[in-house]
Amino acid sequence: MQRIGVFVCWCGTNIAATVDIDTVVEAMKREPGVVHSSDYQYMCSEAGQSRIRNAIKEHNLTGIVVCACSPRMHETTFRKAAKAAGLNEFMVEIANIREHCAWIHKDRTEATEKAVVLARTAVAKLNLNKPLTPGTSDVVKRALVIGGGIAGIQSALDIAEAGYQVDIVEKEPTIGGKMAQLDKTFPTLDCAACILTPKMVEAAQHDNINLITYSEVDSVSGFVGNFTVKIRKKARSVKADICSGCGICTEKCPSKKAKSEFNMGLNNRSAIYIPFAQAIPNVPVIDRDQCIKFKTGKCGLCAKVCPADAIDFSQQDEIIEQKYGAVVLATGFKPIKLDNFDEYSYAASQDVITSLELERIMNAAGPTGGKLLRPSDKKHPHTMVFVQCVGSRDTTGCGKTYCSKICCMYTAKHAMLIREKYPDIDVHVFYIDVRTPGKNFDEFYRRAAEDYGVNYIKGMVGKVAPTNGKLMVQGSDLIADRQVIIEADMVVLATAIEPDQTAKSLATMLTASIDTNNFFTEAHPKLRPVESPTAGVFLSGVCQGPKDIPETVAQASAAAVKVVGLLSKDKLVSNPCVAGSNELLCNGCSNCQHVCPYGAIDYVEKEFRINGKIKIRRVAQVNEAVCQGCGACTVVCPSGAMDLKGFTNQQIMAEVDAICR
Amino acid sequence: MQTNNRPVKEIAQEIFAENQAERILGWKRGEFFYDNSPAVFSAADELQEFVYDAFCGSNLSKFLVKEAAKEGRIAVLLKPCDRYSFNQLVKEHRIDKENVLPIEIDCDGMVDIDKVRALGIKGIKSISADGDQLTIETVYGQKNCSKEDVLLLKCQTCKDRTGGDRFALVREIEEMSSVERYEFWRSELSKCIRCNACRNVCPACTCEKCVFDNDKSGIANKANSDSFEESLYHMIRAFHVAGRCTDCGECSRVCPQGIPLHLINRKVIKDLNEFYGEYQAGADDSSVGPLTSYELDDVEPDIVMNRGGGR
Amino acid sequence: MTFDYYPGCTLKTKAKELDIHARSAAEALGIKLEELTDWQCCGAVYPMAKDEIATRLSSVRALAASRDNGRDLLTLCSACHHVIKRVNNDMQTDEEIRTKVNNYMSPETEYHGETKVVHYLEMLRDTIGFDTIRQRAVKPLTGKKIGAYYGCLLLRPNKVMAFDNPENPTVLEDFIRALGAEPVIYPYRNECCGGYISLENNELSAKKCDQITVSALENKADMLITACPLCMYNLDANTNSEHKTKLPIVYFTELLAQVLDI
Amino acid sequence: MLQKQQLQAETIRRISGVNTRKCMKCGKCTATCPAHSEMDISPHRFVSMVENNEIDALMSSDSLWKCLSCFACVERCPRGVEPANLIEAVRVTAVRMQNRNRLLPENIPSLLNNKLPQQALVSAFRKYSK
Repeated sequence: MQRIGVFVCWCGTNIAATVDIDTVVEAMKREPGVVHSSDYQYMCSEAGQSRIRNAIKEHNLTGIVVCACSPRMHETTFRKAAKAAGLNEFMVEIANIREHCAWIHKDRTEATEKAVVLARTAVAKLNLNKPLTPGTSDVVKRALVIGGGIAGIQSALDIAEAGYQVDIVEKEPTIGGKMAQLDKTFPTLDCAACILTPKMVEAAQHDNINLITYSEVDSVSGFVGNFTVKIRKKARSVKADICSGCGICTEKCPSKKAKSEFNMGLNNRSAIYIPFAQAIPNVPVIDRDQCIKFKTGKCGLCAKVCPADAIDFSQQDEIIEQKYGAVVLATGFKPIKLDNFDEYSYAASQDVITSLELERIMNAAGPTGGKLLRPSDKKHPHTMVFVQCVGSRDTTGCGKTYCSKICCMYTAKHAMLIREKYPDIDVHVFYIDVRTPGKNFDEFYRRAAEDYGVNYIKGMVGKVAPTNGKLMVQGSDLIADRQVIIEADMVVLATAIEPDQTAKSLATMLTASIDTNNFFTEAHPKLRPVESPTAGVFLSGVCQGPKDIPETVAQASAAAVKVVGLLSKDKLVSNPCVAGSNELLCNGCSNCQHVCPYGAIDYVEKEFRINGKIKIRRVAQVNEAVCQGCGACTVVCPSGAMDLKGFTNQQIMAEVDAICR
Repeated sequence: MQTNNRPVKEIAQEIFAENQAERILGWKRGEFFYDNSPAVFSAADELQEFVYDAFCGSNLSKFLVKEAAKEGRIAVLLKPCDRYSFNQLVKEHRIDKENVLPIEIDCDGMVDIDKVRALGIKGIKSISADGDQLTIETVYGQKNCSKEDVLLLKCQTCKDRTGGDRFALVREIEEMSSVERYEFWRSELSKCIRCNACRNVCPACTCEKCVFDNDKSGIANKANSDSFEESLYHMIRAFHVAGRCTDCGECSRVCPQGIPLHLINRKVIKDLNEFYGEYQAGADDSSVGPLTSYELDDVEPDIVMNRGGGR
Repeated sequence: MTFDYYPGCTLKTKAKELDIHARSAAEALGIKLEELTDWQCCGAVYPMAKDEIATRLSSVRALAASRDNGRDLLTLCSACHHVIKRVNNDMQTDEEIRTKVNNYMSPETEYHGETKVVHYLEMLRDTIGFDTIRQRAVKPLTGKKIGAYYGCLLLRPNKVMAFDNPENPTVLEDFIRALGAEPVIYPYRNECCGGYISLENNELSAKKCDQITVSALENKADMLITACPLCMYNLDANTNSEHKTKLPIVYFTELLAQVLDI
Repeated sequence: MLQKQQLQAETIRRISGVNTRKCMKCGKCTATCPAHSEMDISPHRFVSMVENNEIDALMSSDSLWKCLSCFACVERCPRGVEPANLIEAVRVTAVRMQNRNRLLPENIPSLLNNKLPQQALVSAFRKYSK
């Protein structure tokens, strides 16, 4: 029989104002197993904890129930207190009478009644608790960063600087990501390449960083401290180790009709190509869909001209397997497709472009050498219209419900840069709201309007009609309460951004959760913003939600610190609440094995002596080091052979009974 | 009855004659001509008692769980519908496939003696089938009836013949209001005497020890607080066999109280089909069922509300 | 294949060309159009107010009759199509409207939006296929540059009409290609002609029509086609004679019949 | 009077099925409206005025009769507000009052010409009269 102590916390007035503490304390005294029941204003305070410690010793308690706030908040606190008094820490149960009761009920009688039920439930469970001892597991001292944009690079650099090995997996032929495509960065207007490329070089040259470009994660198994990841290195058709990056192949390649991905399709590239001059690694790849050799078997000019003999048409995809202690997701974003917004004539007119396309046009290394020219006729534009919120804040299903966050600032940047360089161009910006929270951000936007004469129009564009070589932009000016028509030469759409498509499959592989927009969810929006709810998986950059470069870098470093904190441990304490199979009940059906997300269940043939006869049966066995205690197996097991320590079927039934009593 | 135009009994005799198996799982006549029972035959002369006629409704697959674990190869006679249960049990590693010789036999529907009696035919001595017609010898002389009218419930919606719509009744129950539905099941399930026949016959119920018999489960032999608590037994059973039930219909066939238990399973099957695509448990012996596999496009939980499940 | 056919009021009078050629072309293409018996006017405009029940009834009658015939209901006039399809959607999705309408009509079998409403163009595209029309074209309009005028009712609101991309539609363009001509894509092809407003404010309608025809001419169209008698009327009445000679406006079915040489 | 307008506004919101609170005041309806040049109250203001129960002003506005029911605003509104439904609901509310029919049978002969399709007449009747 257990000797249970119940401790009811007031949480100041947080609980006491809504729940009648005395009633709970008195009711608990009548529960089976309870030998002590008391209350205190702040149970989590040192004074409160010492009351618990003293009571454990004084009453010789075998377990305690603390009626207080969410176990997320103070379960650890109370477990430590119990441990200090010589109790097994898993003999502690929390009844959450704050969030589940006081905070959501107004009626004191009802709240009190529910608090009693919750406390009684915890007691019922505790009566069946058994002391548990956590095991330990090793930590592989190596991190994997998925995505080689600024977020991934920053995380990797910080982890590497702390002395741990890091692999960056990047699906494109080069690292650099979206930031490499940008021209200038707000609010300081320094050139993106000038601040990014040194970091790219640093990552490439760092002893602890290993770049795995043109590669994708194929599968992930394992758990925190010990992930096993299979990475598919796509065939480059170029031997990276002997290529000198001279670029002769790309020059001589006769197939030059592929749209350049890096330049947003605004110009062409060869079939064998290096995405941009500062690409890292500076090794070309052959686009097999475009390559004449791959399409017809003839050509092979690149191989003939290569001085290093690095071209290898027979290269195959290669799968490499590596173990990691931690994984950082830095998969980034892409602009949405504009198929649902044909009223802006993006598909109908070359002169309607996205902001990312404008970045390439403005960039000195871009398709126009940095000259602002209309894509259709390469003429200098005189009037430009920017449309904000294209696809953002859209609840009709055509776009995204969220604010893409970066568009207000980059549009102000574009408008300002254009007015600075070409004062003859009239620039109009249609906006719904201008959102510029951030250090020096609003000042930046105001400078565009006040100093550079950018015409901000509060309203939206309803239609862009390409007419006689111009773009008739029909919009509203809500301040003047009128419809306006602007005859523009170019229209720039501030296109909403969405997570890269790889996020969804990675979420499945890593059992990291994503929200309805496919952004990775954080473990706690305020207090654990860079951790995924899955232990050992961390979030960096826009894959978690829209953010600009300073925020991305800050989050990348934060994620790195979390990784370093994890990798610095030699052993991880494992959760003792793991599943176990009662082999006498197991009938070998394999259901548990099918549903286990961690691959923690194996089946073995075992001899059993039943009624004096030896019988060989197929039974489930749980690898406790791999089990994460999710309980999926216990639910599908038809015979109840699978049980979860700390949350046994019996304990759950006892809880249900206590609630129904 | 014949299979491949050969009497099934001949096939059985051949098995022993050619030493294909040491034992045969089939049917023998029970106390009356209409209650043929599963039986294991271990020698050719035992086959005198062998029978295969319109009263061999029982599904032999489940008996293999015990029988196939014994020494010596066993041949089993499987009607088309029994094959599903056989496959499912092989899939769940409950039958050692290596030790079994499955023989598929033809079936053109099994007869429910109670339905014959319900036609007002009394004093039945024997029944013989001739195609679609039954010839019934009674103490009052010969009678005839159409076989279709007296088929076992499970044979009316046979998976291997063009049967009726097996979900028609399920749909009717779905259309009820929650109150009507509750009353319907309350009245049906109140008849339950907890004889456990449904469980014992069910090929999906082959646990080493059933949770209802396991003292440690916290639910075994629990006193009923009201007459309706018994129904939870059937609901829990339906959930335990969800995704694995082949809809063999044995539960309803054996229920001495005539509770339409198969409807609960069919409701689950219908929902699974709607949520995860058409799936027939036991169609093969290796695929992973809808409830134990995960696909990216699996239904989201809100589907229940969207379908008006809260009705 | 047989469809129930709902011609609508105007197709029997001022827009006979739209109707006659649609029937003959369908017949030539192996499609049977059974005109609904006792059809009534759809009401011409969709009653947006949710409490207007009576104005929905004539559409429901046509829809229910088609359901009883076990056929899809084919429409031709853009306005009829818009009204009938949206009322059908109401009957599928709006429980209050559905209940009230059924209570009012008390039909033998309640109508719950079972009928599929198909526009003639959808039938050409999905049932016959534009490739078949291309093969059957006896007198293709080679070299002709034709602008499609969609107007507003055929495609909007997309959630209900679910017919084509409302901002960048392709069905009429593909149709024009099937006739051997070259489609002219101009930005105002899905803008409103003014609709019924021409009755009291012809100026506005004239302005809208001018925008449309000028835009079509700028993009080098020799001809406009439409599926709506009211669009036809407005464009015809409001286009100045100079433009009109350069830009004749016809129903799409007229061209179809011409190309099939019926 | 305020109470009357409140009741009217509620009716208008109900029969139009429009939740005016969904409007984020972007003005895309006004930007897109083909009849805007004829309107004294822009579509976006319609939404805000119904939200604020300013019904009298709307009932006496000219805009009421200018909406072409072309559904451009419905199609393009990023929040699914459906301004056209709202305008129709206000118009219906006006027309349903005594002597508020805008089109009377006796006006018809003067409007007729030999090309005018029935569709136009029926539409106008439905739009302008009860």
